[in-house]
Amino acid sequence: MMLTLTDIRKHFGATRALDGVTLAVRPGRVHALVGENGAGKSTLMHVLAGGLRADAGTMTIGDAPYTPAGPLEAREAGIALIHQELSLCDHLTVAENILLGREPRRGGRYDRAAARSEAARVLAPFHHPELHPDRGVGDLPIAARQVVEICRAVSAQARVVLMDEPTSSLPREDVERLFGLIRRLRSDGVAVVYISHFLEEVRAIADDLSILRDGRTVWTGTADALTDAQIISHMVGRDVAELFPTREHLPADTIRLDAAGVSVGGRVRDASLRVRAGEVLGIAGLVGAGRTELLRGLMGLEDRPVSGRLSVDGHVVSLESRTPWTRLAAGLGYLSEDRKGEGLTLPMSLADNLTCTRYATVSRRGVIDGRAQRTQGQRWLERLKVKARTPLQAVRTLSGGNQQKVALGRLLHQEASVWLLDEPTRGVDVGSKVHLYEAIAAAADAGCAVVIVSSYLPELFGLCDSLAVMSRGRLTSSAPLSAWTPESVMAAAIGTAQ
Amino acid sequence: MSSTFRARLSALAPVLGLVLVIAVFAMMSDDPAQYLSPRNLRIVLAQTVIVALGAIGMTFIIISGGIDLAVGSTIALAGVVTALGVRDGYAPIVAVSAGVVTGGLVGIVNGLAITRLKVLPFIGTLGMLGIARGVAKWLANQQTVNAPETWINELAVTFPTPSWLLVAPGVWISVVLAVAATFLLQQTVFGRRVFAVGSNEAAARACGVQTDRLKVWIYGLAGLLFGLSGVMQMSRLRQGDPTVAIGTELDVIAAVVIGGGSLAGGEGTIAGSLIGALVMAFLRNGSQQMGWPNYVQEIIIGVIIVLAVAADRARRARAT
Amino acid sequence: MSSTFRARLSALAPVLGLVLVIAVFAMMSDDPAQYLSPRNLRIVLAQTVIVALGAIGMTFIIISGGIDLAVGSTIALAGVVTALGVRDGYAPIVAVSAGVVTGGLVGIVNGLAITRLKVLPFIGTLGMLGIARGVAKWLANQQTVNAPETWINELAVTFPTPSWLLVAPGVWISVVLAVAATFLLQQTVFGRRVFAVGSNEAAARACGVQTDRLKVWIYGLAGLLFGLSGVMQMSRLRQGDPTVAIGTELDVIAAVVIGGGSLAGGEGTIAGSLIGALVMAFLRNGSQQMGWPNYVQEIIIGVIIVLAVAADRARRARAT
Amino acid sequence: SDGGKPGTVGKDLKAVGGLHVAVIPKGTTHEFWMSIHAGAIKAQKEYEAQGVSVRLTWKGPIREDDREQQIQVVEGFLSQGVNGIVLAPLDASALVRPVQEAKGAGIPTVVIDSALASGDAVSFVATDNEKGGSLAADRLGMLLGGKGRVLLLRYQEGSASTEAREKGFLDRMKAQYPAVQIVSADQFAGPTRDTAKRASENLLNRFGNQVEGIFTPNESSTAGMLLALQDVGKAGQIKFVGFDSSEAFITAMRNKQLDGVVLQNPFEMGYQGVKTMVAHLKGQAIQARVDTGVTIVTPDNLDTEASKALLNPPLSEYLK
Ligand SMILES: Nc1ncnc2c1ncn2[C@@H]1O[C@H](COP(=O)(O)OP(=O)(O)OP(=O)(O)O)[C@@H](O)[C@H]1O
Ligand SMILES: Nc1ncnc2c1ncn2[C@@H]1O[C@H](COP(=O)(O)OP(=O)(O)OP(=O)(O)O)[C@@H](O)[C@H]1O
Ligand SMILES: [Mg+2]
Ligand SMILES: [Mg+2]
Repeated sequence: MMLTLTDIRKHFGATRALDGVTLAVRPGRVHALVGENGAGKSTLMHVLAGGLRADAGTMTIGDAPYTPAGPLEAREAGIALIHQELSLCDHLTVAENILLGREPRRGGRYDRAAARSEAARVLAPFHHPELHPDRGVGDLPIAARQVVEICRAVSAQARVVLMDEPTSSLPREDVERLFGLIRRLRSDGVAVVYISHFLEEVRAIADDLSILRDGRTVWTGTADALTDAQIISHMVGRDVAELFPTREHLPADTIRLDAAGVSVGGRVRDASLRVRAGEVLGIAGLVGAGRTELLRGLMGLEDRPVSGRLSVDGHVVSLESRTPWTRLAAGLGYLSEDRKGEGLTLPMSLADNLTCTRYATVSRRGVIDGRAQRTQGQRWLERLKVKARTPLQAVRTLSGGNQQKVALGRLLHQEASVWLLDEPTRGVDVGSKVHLYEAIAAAADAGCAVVIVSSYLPELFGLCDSLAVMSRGRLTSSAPLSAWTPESVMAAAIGTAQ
Repeated sequence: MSSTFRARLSALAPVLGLVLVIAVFAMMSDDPAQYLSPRNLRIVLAQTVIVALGAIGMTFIIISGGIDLAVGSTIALAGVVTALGVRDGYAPIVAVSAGVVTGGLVGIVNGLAITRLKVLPFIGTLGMLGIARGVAKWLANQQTVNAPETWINELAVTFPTPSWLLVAPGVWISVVLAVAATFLLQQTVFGRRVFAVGSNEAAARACGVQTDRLKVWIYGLAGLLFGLSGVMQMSRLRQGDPTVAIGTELDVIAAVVIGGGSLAGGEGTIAGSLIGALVMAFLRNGSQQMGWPNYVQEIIIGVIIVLAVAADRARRARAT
Repeated sequence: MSSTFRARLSALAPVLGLVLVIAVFAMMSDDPAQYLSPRNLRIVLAQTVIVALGAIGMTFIIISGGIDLAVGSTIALAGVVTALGVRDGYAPIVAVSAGVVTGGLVGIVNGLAITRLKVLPFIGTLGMLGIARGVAKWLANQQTVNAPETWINELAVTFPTPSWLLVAPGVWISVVLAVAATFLLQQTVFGRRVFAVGSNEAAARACGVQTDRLKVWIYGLAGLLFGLSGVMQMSRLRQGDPTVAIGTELDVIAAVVIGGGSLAGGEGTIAGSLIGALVMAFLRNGSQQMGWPNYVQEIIIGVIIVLAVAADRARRARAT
Repeated sequence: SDGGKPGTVGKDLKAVGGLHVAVIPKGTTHEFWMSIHAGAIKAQKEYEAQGVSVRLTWKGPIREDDREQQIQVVEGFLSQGVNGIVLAPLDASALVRPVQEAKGAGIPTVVIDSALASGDAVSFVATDNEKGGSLAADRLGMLLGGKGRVLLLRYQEGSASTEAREKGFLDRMKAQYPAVQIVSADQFAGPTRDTAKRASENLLNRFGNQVEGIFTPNESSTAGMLLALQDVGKAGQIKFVGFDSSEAFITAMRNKQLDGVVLQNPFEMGYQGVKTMVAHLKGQAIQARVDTGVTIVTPDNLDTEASKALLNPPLSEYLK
């Protein structure tokens, strides 16, 4: 039975997440869904799985209209979702998580034995003996959690399985096992929707392909009908090259950031990096490689023990102490990959968020000069072309891309000499990316040292002077961009280069 | 392996705490035999019944990530209703049922306020704290309600009449309910979902658990236990007292937390909570036996609550 | 524009609530002139001082995402310390300072327990609830402490001696402190950080806010206000009573929440909290003037707390 | 051993190493209870001088209106195995069961201050409270010349002794001074000075201009009313008769702000309570009812020796 979506729309405040999506998912086929960050893929999956209700549009399964009032009804209709952001209950066991909401019962009791054997059954293809059904989920590594998440959807015996970036934190072997599983589902007549940013995965597994852009289906057909370049151009809507600013200045010789032998709680081992004034260093790697931990460790934000040496503009900063304020004082500026969690204070005003790392310019003896804060905030808003009415409005009311610009604007205000940017364009739309890239390039040209962690290779190739790759907690030494090709970066990231 | 061992050890921590409290008092006492006598044990057990029943109910609520500040008021209200029932000539069993059901209804209203009006449990039950107390005073006409002698009065008596019972019937009822609650929490789908909603409400909802309805059930079920606790309170006082049990919610919450429950949700055991209730009862009893003034008790119990939770946090931080 | 307007309206909501309460009582009263007389206003204001000062301090704590359950105990302790100071012959100003500083110290200990022992504010201050109360009783030797007549007794008097003061000096002190606290919260870097840590603690840390130290400051500052509140309590009673102000924390928290504060942190205003305190005082006063029994007050206040918060939630849900 | 029957303990007094008597007041913070404590110690010292070793333990509930707490205190002494209990019950019926259980365990109880609705106590040592109320009615009636409007602020629900005083007052007024009109007799002062002061302020605002006489039935309500009268500047203008003694009341009488207080003799009550208990334990015959006397002290007889002895019991001599 076919699942069809017609002209689905969904908006969050002023953001149009879905702006007319049309899709047909056939049983026994794998339908890949690709699109840029923020194209609306996850939103679409939530609409399908009953977590969100569409503003407009129709969905049908076979001939029957499908209008799930909640996740329960979606389940009953045979639709299961693997969430992009992992959603497990830390206090329950693997088996309990896999069977949550569909617990087997016997005589009113929770049938532990049945749950255990069902969990063992769906876990079997992954060959992870340590992933025992009775094990608590709380202390599992992220990859194992992803496997549990996958097994939960598989176990639901669904007719349609939605996979939202299921491989984002899986090691290669597990990706192969997942593919085996997907092929089996396909042969059983299950329809699979597969979302991924990795085109080679799409090539390997997909039968059909749809491309989303700005909340709309811009192309749909069989997966082998398009070349990679064609897919990308459909995704982005224009030539990627013109996204990036041309850099005028060359890096100077002064070293601004010098970190050596940095280890972060076993997740990052012995990483060293040096960044000169005016240099943009990119750090590539697979999700889960430990890049975030490296930056957070440098900033004193990690709860895990951190060791190593760090100096900023020649001043030594202790890495052991978990004191972000000493890093800020030393001139480090940080942009978190987790905008909501660790980046912005959403209920507070744009002006507050922009100036909070350096109140000195807008206050005297601890008293804030409201007018100075407004005018300075306004300046950054204009510089970054943030679409906002007033610096006094709450950040919460901005669209994601504009929020991200505010987060970057904070570094401009801080006049940080070293920028540590973690996924600076995550969730940023194509148009907004240009403004961010320009701001980053301008900062480097003005003498800042910039470190960019990104999972988006074209971004690194378009913006950086040099590149280092992180693989399973180890960082290669950085080399000029010209020494890298996308293939060699990929190889280093996977860990086959050595 | 070692993680299971550690988990067992961590479950044992409250027991060790209890043993420690008893041992310390026995050693300090000038008459340990008296302190450790069956008679004293009976007295402590009878005194614990009210907080223990409350702690069983509160364990469900706290595991589900909620809190209930209206426990004391619910106890008073249920006690008044029971006493009124007896006074007005209903059969004792009818009066007791009315008291228990009253508690359940208060709980359901709490659950509805939290899920429908979308107020935090702290606020919803803070409001109910005043409302239930007010209703209790209203029903009782602002006085204590004296009820004629019935078997209800024997429920929480220290020395039970058929002496082979050894301890008050209320203690046995608590034990039976504790076993039932443990079963419910550990062995049934309902129990697993209570943990799930406290552990990750969004995930539970995404998996098709009807979290709102579940919460109403949880508060309602806990309310029944608070109602029974109110019946016990009435039995102990032999009257319905609308001003009784002020602040009992804090004792009940402290019992759950000392027993390993986490106010962040997802954690807690019935056995732990009961031990938490016993720890506090033995602390109170022991301090009195030592002839210590009230203030020493209050200080010690305050310190123990904080240290017990801090030790728990530290133990877990080490474990990860 | 419309959103600013809506924001203003939302800030006005508590004021409207207050006006509504007063209007309803004035209409129901058989003698509105009496109810609306300046004398009654003075009485209500003098009665509000204790909760109002507490609410100013609690506003800081609640905006920062915390809570303090030890307010009542802190008030009692500070009152006892002040009374002891006066009784033992220290200058009144010394005694008052000692009371206020005691409150500050209790707050600092709360802050340290929360940040060092990493216990939730609910637990840390629940422990302090018992500890401070116990210490108060201990210092007071379990009795009320009678202090000789000094100007402290005039602080919270209903009709002040230089009659041009119009209302009790304590009321003026509260007003001055409210203005200062508003300034601190809205116009200073410290205030912005209080909001930041309550809105998103992780983000505040990443922006270089020393969140642990900040929290200790917040609890300490609030503690000073609770200490002053204790001085006012002592002034009203003319004695240090270690058993006074049991449960006042709930009144204080309710005042902040009625005034728009959110227990999830990041929201609240001093003016709103004061209005919340006044709403409750007028409700109590009005009910008593109407000759209504206590239970009606309790029920009404409970309902108002829940409805005020629910309305606030609904309004915000619509706004986004 | 079976200590319930007189004489049995007396024989093995030496073997036990002395008698252990627990004295359980309703609270510990009022001066009234301090006097009882002092009187109890006086009796102990007298026995000690006679070579009879008596160990006294003084312990009250944490809150003055917490019946459950007082029950727990009684039970604690049961398991501690004291020889006798001297109890001022917080409630006429709530304390029946513990006293009954004490009797069952061979521990006799002497009830002091307030009646217990049970025949299980060996003696009742108390003031004739109704008589005290009627003394107050006589004083007010005389001061008002047999006509006028009078306000009665009651203490609290369920307190037998104050209810008897209120009844004695109202009965006497009705019988002897029919022209006196009672404008309000349905409001309660509550457990503390603070609640009493608040209730008084609100009542005075409502009835302030109509009321010519006031009666309050215990220390905390009298203190609260006096503070309220002083604060609104009405002290001295309204005839005011209170109950119990306190330093503040003496001063107020000298300043003509208080027209009389009915005094019990708490010192005597504590003294007689312990004497009766020890006599019973020694096997001597005791009276089932001991009246400790009640008198009214007015500004006129303030300085007589008899009044002085009542107003300033030798507390410091017995309490450290
Ligand atoms: N709860 C929400 N409130 C407001 N805006 C939202 C919300 N959820 C998503 N959006 C916005 O909707 C748009 C689509 O988001 P969505 O998560 O569907 O993108 P996506 O295609 O899954 O991106 P990614 O590849 O990063 O996962 C984005 O602009 C996002 O900021
Ligand atoms: N084995 C693991 N055990 C526990 N947590 C893990 C594990 N692997 C990854 N994580 C968590 O998953 C998240 C993603 O990993 P990390 O941030 O190190 O990846 P990254 O290299 O920064 O990739 P990206 O920024 O693209 O997500 C981190 O918050 C990390 O704490
Ligand atoms: Mg997505
Ligand atoms: Mg990362």
